[in-house]
Amino acid sequence: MAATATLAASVRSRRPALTAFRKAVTRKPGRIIGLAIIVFFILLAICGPWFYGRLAVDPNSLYAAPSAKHWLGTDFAGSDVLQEVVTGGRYVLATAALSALFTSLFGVTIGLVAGYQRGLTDSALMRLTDFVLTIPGLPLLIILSTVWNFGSPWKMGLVLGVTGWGGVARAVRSQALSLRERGFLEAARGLGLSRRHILLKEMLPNVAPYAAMQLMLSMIAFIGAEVGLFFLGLVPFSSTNWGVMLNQAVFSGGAMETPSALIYLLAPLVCILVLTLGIVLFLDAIDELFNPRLRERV
Amino acid sequence: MTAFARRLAGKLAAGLVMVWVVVTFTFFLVHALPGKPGDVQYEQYIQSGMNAEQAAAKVKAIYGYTSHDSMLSQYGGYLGKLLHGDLGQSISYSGVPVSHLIWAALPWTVIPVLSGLLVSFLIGVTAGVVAAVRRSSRWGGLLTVSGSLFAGVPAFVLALLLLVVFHTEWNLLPDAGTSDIQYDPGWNLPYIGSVVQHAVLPVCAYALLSYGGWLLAMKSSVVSVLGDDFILASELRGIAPVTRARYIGRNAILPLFTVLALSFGVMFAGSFFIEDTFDYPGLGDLLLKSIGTRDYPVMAGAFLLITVSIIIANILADLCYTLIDPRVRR
Amino acid sequence: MSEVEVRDLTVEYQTSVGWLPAVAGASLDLRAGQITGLVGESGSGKSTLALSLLNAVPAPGRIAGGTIEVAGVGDLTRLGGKQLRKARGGAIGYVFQASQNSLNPLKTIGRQLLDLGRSHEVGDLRALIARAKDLANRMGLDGDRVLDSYQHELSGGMRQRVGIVFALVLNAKVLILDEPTTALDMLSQASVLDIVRKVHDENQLSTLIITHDIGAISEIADRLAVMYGGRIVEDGPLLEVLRRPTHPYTKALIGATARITGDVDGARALPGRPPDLTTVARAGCVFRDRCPFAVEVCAQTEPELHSFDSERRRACHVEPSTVLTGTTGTPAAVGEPA
Amino acid sequence: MIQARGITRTYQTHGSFTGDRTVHALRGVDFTLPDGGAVSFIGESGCGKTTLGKILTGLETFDGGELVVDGVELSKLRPRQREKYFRRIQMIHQDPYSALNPTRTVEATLGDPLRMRAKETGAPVSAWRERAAELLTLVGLEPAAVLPKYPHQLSGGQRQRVVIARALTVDPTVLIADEAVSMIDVSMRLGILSLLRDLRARLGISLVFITHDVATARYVGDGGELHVIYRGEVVERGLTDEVILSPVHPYTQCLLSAVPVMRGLEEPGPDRTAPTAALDERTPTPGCLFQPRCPFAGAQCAETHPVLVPFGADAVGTDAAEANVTGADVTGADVTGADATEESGHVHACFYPESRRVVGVEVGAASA
Amino acid sequence: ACSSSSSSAKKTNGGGGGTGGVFTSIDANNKITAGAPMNPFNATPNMFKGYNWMQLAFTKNDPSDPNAVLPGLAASWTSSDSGLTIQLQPNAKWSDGTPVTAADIKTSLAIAYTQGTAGPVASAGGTVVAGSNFEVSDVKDLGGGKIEIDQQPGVKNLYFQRLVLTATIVSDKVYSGQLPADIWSQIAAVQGTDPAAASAAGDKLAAEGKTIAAFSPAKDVSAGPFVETRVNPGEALLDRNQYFYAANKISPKQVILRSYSGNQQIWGYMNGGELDYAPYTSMPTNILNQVLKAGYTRIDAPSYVSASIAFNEKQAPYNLTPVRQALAYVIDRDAVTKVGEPVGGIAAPTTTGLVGSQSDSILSADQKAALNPYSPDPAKAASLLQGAGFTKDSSGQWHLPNGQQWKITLQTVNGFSDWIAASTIVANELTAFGIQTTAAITADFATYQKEMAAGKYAVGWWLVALGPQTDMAYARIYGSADGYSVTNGQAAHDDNAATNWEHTPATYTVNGQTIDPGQLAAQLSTTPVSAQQPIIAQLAAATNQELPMIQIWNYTHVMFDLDKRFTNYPKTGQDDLLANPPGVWMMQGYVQGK
Ligand SMILES: Nc1ncnc2c1ncn2[C@@H]1O[C@H](COP(=O)(O)OP(=O)(O)OP(=O)(O)O)[C@@H](O)[C@H]1O
Ligand SMILES: Nc1ncnc2c1ncn2[C@@H]1O[C@H](COP(=O)(O)OP(=O)(O)OP(=O)(O)O)[C@@H](O)[C@H]1O
Ligand SMILES: [Mg+2]
Ligand SMILES: [Mg+2]
Repeated sequence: MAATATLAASVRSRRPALTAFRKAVTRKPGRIIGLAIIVFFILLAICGPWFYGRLAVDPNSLYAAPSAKHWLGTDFAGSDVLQEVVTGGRYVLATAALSALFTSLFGVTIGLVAGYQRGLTDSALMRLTDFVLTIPGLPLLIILSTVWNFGSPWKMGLVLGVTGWGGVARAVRSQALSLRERGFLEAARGLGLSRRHILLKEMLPNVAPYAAMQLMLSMIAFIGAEVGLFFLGLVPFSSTNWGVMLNQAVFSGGAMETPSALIYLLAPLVCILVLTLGIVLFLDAIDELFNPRLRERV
Repeated sequence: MTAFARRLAGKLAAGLVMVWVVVTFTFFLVHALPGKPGDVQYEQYIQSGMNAEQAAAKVKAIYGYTSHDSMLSQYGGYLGKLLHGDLGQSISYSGVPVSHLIWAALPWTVIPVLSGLLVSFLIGVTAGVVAAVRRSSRWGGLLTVSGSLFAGVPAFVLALLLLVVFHTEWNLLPDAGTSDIQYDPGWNLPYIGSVVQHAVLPVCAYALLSYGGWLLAMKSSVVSVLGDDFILASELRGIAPVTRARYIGRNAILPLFTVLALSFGVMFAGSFFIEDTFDYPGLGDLLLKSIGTRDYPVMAGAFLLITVSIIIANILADLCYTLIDPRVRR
Repeated sequence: MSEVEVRDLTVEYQTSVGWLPAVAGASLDLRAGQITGLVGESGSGKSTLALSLLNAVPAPGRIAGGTIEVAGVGDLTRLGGKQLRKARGGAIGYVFQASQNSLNPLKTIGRQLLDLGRSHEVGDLRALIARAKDLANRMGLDGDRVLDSYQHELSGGMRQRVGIVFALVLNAKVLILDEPTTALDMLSQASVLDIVRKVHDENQLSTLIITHDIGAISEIADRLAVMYGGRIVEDGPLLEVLRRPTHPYTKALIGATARITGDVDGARALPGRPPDLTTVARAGCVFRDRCPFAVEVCAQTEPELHSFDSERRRACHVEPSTVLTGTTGTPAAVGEPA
Repeated sequence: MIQARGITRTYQTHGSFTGDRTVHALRGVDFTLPDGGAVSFIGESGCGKTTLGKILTGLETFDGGELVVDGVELSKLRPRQREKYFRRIQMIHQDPYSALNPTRTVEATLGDPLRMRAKETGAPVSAWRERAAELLTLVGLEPAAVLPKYPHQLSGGQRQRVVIARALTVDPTVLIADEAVSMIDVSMRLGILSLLRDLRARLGISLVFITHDVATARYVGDGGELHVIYRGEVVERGLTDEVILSPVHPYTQCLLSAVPVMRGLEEPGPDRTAPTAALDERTPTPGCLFQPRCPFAGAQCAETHPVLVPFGADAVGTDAAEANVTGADVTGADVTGADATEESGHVHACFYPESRRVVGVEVGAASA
Repeated sequence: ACSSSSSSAKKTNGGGGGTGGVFTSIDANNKITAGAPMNPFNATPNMFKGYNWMQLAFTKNDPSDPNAVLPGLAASWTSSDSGLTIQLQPNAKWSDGTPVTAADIKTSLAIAYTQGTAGPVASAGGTVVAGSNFEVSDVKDLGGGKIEIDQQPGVKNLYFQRLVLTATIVSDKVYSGQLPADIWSQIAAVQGTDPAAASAAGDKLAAEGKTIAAFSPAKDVSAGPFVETRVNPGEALLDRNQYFYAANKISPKQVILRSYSGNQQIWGYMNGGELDYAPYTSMPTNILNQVLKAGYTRIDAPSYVSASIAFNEKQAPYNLTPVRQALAYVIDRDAVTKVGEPVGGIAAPTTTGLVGSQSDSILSADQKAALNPYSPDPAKAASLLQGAGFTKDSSGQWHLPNGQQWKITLQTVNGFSDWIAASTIVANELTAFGIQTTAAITADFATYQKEMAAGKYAVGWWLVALGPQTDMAYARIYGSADGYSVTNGQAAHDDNAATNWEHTPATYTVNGQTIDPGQLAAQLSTTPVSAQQPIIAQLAAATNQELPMIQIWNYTHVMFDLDKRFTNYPKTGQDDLLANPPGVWMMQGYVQGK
C-alpha cells in the first residue's frame, strides 16, 4: 500500500519533471545548442570507441592530408586523427565526469554539514576547505603525477576531485548557512525530523541548482586542467586523449611551425572549445531545472 | 581602528597557521617523490660520454647530500631554518640558496600576473557592466557567453593561440624569454622596452584567463545592485545619472574583492601553462624544473611561495574590502 | 486646488501572456494641504500607481494611457530627460516602500544629501544642509549625527525619517509615501505617522500615503481612496468613507481590520485571495468573485467610477444603501478556496 | 502546562569590528501557561519576544532559570530526553514563505513529519495521507487542491495555514505563534487569528502568542494573560482585557497609545502618551529600564530597579522584595483564568503606577 | 608561418655578417639560468664548453684512437710511459690579460680529484677503477710553457692522455682560494698504500669537491675565445675575449647562446632563421623539409647512441632467449624508426651492442655475415615461440607456456617523444602478431631509473652503444646494470646487486664457446684499441644471439648551420670537429663572418 502510494507519487512527479526539463531547455535556442553539444560528446565518449577497433598505424602515410579514407588526415604514426579524436574523448569526459562526481560528493557533503552543524565541526571542515583552496591544485597535481599513475580515469578523476572540491564546499556552505536561518529548517528541527532528513531532503534540493552550476563549471575547469597536464607532458599517459594529441602535435609534430600537423592540433582544440561552449550555454538552464518557481513560468 | 587591527592580526595568524600546514604538507609530499636529485644528472653525464663510475662520482661530488637523519628531524631542521628565512640550498644549482632562485623568479610571475590582473580587471569589469545593463539584448548575451567561455577555456589553449597568431603567423612579438640579451638589465629604456615587448603575450594570456571571471562576477554584482532599493530610490530622487552610475559602480565592485583572491589563485595555477608555453622564467617554471630534477628545497620553496602569495592575496582582498565598506569598517 | 491630477491612468506590465494593466483607468486628485490615503490589498496596484506619479514605472512596465498633471510642472507622462529628473525629488518627494534600504550603504547621509543637491543644481549647498538638519531635528533626530552616519548605523525608524528628509529637503510640494510603516513596530509606526502629519502641516504639502492597513492610515489621512485589482473603487473624505463605506470591498476591508475595541467576533476576514495581474477578471467587476452583494450585471459590465456625492466617488453596481446596511456580510467560513 | 521561572538569555556577540558586546535578550521571564490556556507577549522590536519563543520550542538554549513542562524540569534532562517535550511545543513562524521549503510540495512537507509521527506512535504509516487531508481540512484548506502544490503557488494566508497544519502533524499541546500574522495581508489576518482560536477551542491546544500588535493579541488571547516585555523583562502582566483597558505601566501605556485609532469609528483614548526618546539598548541603566524614555519618570526610577508587584499594593517592591513576590506568584499552581484579579493579579513594575485610559473608544459606544 | 625572419632575430643579429657579427646558437647541455654560478664544476653552470670553458684539448671522438684530440690550451703534447708533457699555446691568456700558467693546470687537475673525474676518490669503497679516471701524481712546470704531468706510478690508464687533456682548466687565481693548501698531499694520501688514510683523504676531497661545485666566482675569467657578459633566464651573451690566444681566428664579436627548452622551440627559431647553428634536434620529416627550405644546411655526424628495447630477464618469459629473438623478428625496425626517429635515426641493421657504423668498421666480413639481421619474419617468430612451448589460440593470441595470455607492457619515459611515438607502433606490431602490448609511460626519468633498477619493468626502452669507446658501449650492457663491478680490470658478477635490473645469465654459450660477457667488457677497457677486435667480435656475436636488448635504431647526430651570416662551417665527414661545439670550431679557424 505504502509502496504503491510512493510509486504513484513518483510517477506523478516524474512526468512534470520531464516536461519541465523540456520547457527549460527549449526556452532559449542557446540552451538547445548547449544540450545538443553535450549530448553529442557524451554519445561520442560512450559509443565512439565501439565503432573503431584498434588504432591502425601506417608508417607510410605520416601526417597525411585529409582524404576520403582519413577525414581529418593522419598523425605522426599514420593513425587516423578522427579516430583518435573520437576515442580520445572518452578518457577526457570520463575523467571530467568522475572528478565532478567526486567534487560534488565531497563538496556538497562537507559544505552542507559545515553549514548546518556550525561550531567545532564547521570550523574544522572550513579549515580543511581553506587548506584545499589555498594549496595550488595544479602544482600539487604535477607533483602527485610523479608518484601516482593517472592511467585510468578513476584515478585522475579522484585526484582532481580531491583537490577541487574546495570551491563547491564553500559555496554550498554559504548557501546552507543562509538556509539555516530560514524558517523551514527551524521548523524541521522543531518537528524533530532527523538530521539526515534535514540535510538530504530539506537542504540538498535547495542547494542543488547552485551545486549543479558549480559542478558544471568545475567540470570545465577539470577538462582544462586534465588536458593541460597531458598537453604539457607533465603527466604520463597510457592512452590517446585530447591532451596527448595536443602534446604530440606541438612538441613532436611541429604543428606550430608547419601546416601539415595543424589539423592534428586543431582537432582536439576545437573539441575542447566546443565542449566548453556547450556546457556554458547549457548552464543557463540549470537554475530553471531545479527551481520549481522558475520552472513554472510559462 | 583597534578592532581593525585585531581583525588584521587574526587574519595574519590564520594565514601563518595555514603556511605552517602547507610547509608540513609539502615537506612530506616532496620527500615522498620517487627518484633522487642526482639520477637525471647521472644519466645526462652517461649520455654525454662519461663512464658510469666517473658519472657516479661526479654526481656524488655535486649532489653528495645524503642525510641519514630521520624524516622528522629533517623536518624539524627545515622548520627551524625556515623561521630564520632560510629556505635551504638548491640541489641542482648546487650552492645557490633557494631564496636567490625564488627572488629571481618571483618578479617574472608577479609582475605579469598583476599586470594581467589589472588589464583583465579593467576590461572585464567594464564588459561586466555592459553585460549587466544590456543583459536582455543580444550583445549582453554574447558578452556573457564570452565571459563564461574565457573563464572556461584552459590557459594553455589561450597561450597557444596567442603564440600561433602573434608570433608564428604575424611575427609581431617574441615567443620566449623575458628580454633581449643585448640590453643591459637596469633602468634603461631599451631594456625596459624589451621586457615590455616580451611580457605582452604572457600578460595577454593572464588577462584573458581572468577576464571571464571578472566579467561574470561584475555582471551578477551589477545586476543585483541594480535591483537594490537604493538605486531605484536614487532615481526617484532625481539623482544625476553620473552620480547614480558611481553609486552602482562602487557598490557593485565590493563583492569583487572576494573574486580578486580567487583570481589570484587561478592565475598562479595558470602560470604553469603560461610560463611553460612562453618559456617565461617565473615561479611556475622554477617549480616545474625543480620537479624534473628532484630539487626538493626549490620545490618546497616555490610551492610555499605560491601558497603564501595566495594567502597574502586573500588577506589583502579582505583588507581592501574592509577599507571600502563602512559596514565592516568602524 | 489639486496639486496633482491623475486622469484615466493606465499602467501595464509585460508578462508572458502579453501586456496586462496593473492600474486601469485610475483617476485621482491629490489636493493641496490634504493627506490622501490609498489602501488596498497586496497586488492591487498601489505601488505601481505611486511610481507612475513620478513616471518611473519599473522595467517591464509602461504608462499606456492617461495624464498626470502636476501643478507647476505639467503633464508628467510627457516629460523626459532632465526635466523629468528635476521633477523627481524637486516637485515630488517620494518615500520609498522599503525605505529601510533606500540609502547608499557606502556613503554617509550627508554626502548623499550633497549628491542630491548637486543633481538638482542647488546653488547653496550649505543652506541645503542646514535645511536638512532642521528637518531632521524637527523629526526628533539629531541632525548633525544623522548626516555623519552611514545607513547601517541608523535604526529602521530613523531611516524612514531620513527618507522623508530626502523627499522634502528640496521643497517638494507633493509627498508620496509608499508603505512607510510596514515592518516597523507599533511605537515606531506611531512616531513616523506623527511626524508625517507634522511635516505635512508645517509645509502645506499634498501628501499621498499608501498602505494596506486601513487602521494605520485612518488616524492621519484626510481623504481615502480604495484600490482593488488596479482600479480605484471608492474615494472620498476619510471619515465619511470609514463611517459609511459604499463599496463592498471597502466595507469588507474595514471589517477585516483587527481592532482594539469593539466586538472581537464582529470582525471577519475577506474570503478568497486578492487578484494579481494575471488572475484579475477581464470583464465585469473585478471584485465580484469575493463580493457578497454581487448581482448578475456585475459579471458583465465593469462599473464606472462615478461621483454620487459632491465629495465621493464609487465604482459599484449595487446601491450604496444596500452595501451600507447589507446584512449579507462576509461569509463565515474561514476557509479560502484555493 | 508550561511554567517558566526567571528565564534569562544573554548573547555574547563577537563582532569582528564592533567588538564584543553583551545583549541581555531575556532578563528573567516568568509565566505560566495552563493546558488549553493562552498567553500573549507584546513588546516593541528587539525586546526578546522571538528569543523567548525559540527557547520554548528548544531551538535556542537559555542560560538561567527553569523551564518546567508537564511538571518536568527540562534543564535537568539530557538533550535527547528534552526533545520529547519540546516536540509537544510547536512554533508557527512569522514569515509563512520562508517557513515552507520552496522545493517541496505541501504533500512532502506534511508527509515526512506524519510518517515519523506514525512510526513513533505505532500507528499505521500508510495512513499518513488521510491524516494529511484531515489536518488540511482542519486548517480550512481543500486537501486535493493544496497537496500537490509548491509554496509559491499558495497565497500568504494559505501558506500560513499549511505551516499550522505542519505544526499539528506531531500532535502538539502547545503552539507558539511568533508574529504569526504580521507578514500576511491585512484582509486575511483575521482568518488566521480565528483559526488559532478555533484550534484552542477544538483541540485544547494552548497558545503562546507573540506580537507587537496588541489588537491581534486581543483576538486570540481571550481569557488568557497578556505579558508586556520591555528589553527582555516583563514589565506588566494581567488579563488581556484588563491590561488593554487599564494599563498601569507607562511602557504599556505608550505601546497601547501607539495603536492607531480608526477615526470615525473610534475616538482616541483620553490619556494617550508616547515615549520621550527612541530605544537605546547600549546605555546601561541601573534603575528602571524604561526610565530614559518614560514620560512619567520620577526620582526613584533612575536609581532602583523595580520588580513586579500587584497593582493596588501600597509599595512597589525593589530587588530585595522580588523573591517574595514572584515566588508566591509562580508557585501558585492555581493560576488560572478564573478569579484572576486577586490570584494572578494585575502586576506591574513601576514605582508610580497609575491606570490610564489610552486605547481608542468606539464612537458608537461613546455616543450610545 | 615561415616567410619572414623574426623581428627578434633581426635584432639579435643586427650586426649582420662580416667579422664582428653575432653568432646565435643553442646550448644543448644546460638550462641557462640567471644566478647559477659561472663555475664549470657546478651541476648547472653558466659555462659553455669551447666558448668560455676551456680544456687543454678537445676529444675527436675517434673510435679507432680514443686518445685523439684537437688542440686547445695545449698546442702540442707528447705522451710517455710515466705521463704526459704538454706545450701550452704560446699566447695562452685569461680574459683578464694574465697568462695561463702551469699553476692553473696544476690547480685544475687537483680540482678534478675533488670532482670525481680523477683519482680513486671516485670509485666506491676506495677501489681503483682502471681506465676510467686519470691518476695524476704530480704536475711540473718545465718552463717555457712546457708542463709535465705525471701519471701515478703503477697505474696504467690507456686513456690517460685524453682524460688529462680534456680536463676542465680554470684559473688558479680564482679557484686556489677554494682549495686547501695541502691538496696535493691529500691526493698523495689517496694514492698511498694505507687504505685507512686513503679513505679518510678521499672523504676529505669529496667534501672539498662540494665546496668547489658550489663556488660562485664574481666574474667570468675565461681562457677561451669568449667571455661571459650577461645571463638572462634562458639566454647568455658572450663577448669575444680579446686576450684569447687565437683571437684573430675568432670571427663573431658576440655569441648568444640560448637554453635548450624543447625541440619545437628550436624548430621555431630555425624557421625564423634565428640560429646560425642548431645542435642535434629530434624532428619529424615535415619539419626537416621546412628547415631546409629556410636555408639551413644539414650536417650529419656519427652519434654513438642507439635506442633499444631492454628486458628484465628475471621476469618470465623474457629469460628465454627464443622469446627475445622472436620479438626481434616481429618488430619491424624500419617502420618503427620511421615513426619514432625519422630524421635522426637509422634503423639498426642488426643488434650487436654497437652502433652500425662502428660494428661495420670493426668486424670482419665473415663475422658480419654470421650476425643474425633479424629481418621481420613472423613465421620464424612463431616457430621460435612454439619451440619454447608457447601456444596460439583460435583468435590469434599467444599464450605463455603456463597457459596464461601473453601481455606486454612496454615502458617508456614521459617527455621522450621519440620513444613514445615508437612505442605506439611497436605495440601495434606486437599486438597484430598476437601479443597484447600496451605502452606505459613513467612520469620522469628519475622515476624511470629508480623503478627500472627496482625491477618494476619487464620490457622498456634503454639507450645503449653510448660513446665511441667500445668498452664503454659494452659496459652499458654488461656493466653495473647487469650486476658487474670492475676492480683492476677484473669483473665480478653479483646477480643481487642493487643496480642489476637486467639479470642476464653470467655466461653465454656462443658458437659452442662459453663466454663471460661482463669479464670481456671489463677486459676491453684495459686493452689497447689495436688488440680489441677479437674481444669485440665475441661480444657482438654474443649480444646478437642472446639479445639482452633489441637495438631499434642508431641515432645520427643531425645538426644544422645557416650560412646567411657566417660561413665556413665544418661539413659532414669532419667528425672530429663535429664532435665538439662551435666554439671549438672557431678556435680551429672555422666559422667566418660573411
Ligand atoms: N515588474 C513587474 N512585472 C510584472 N508584473 C508586476 C511587476 N510589478 C508589479 N507587477 C504586478 O502588478 C500588480 C500591482 O503591483 P503593485 O506592486 O503595484 O501592488 P501593491 O498594491 O503595491 O502591492 P503590495 O501591497 O504588495 O506592495 C501586481 O499584480 C503585481 O504582480
Ligand atoms: N543569535 C543572536 N545573537 C546575538 N544577539 C541576538 C541573537 N538573537 C537575538 N539577539 C538579540 O537579542 C535581542 C532580542 O531579540 P529577539 O529577536 O528575541 O527580539 P524580538 O522581540 O523578537 O524582535 P522583533 O520584534 O524585531 O522580532 C535583540 O537585541 C537581538 O539583537
Ligand atoms: Mg507596493
Ligand atoms: Mg521577533
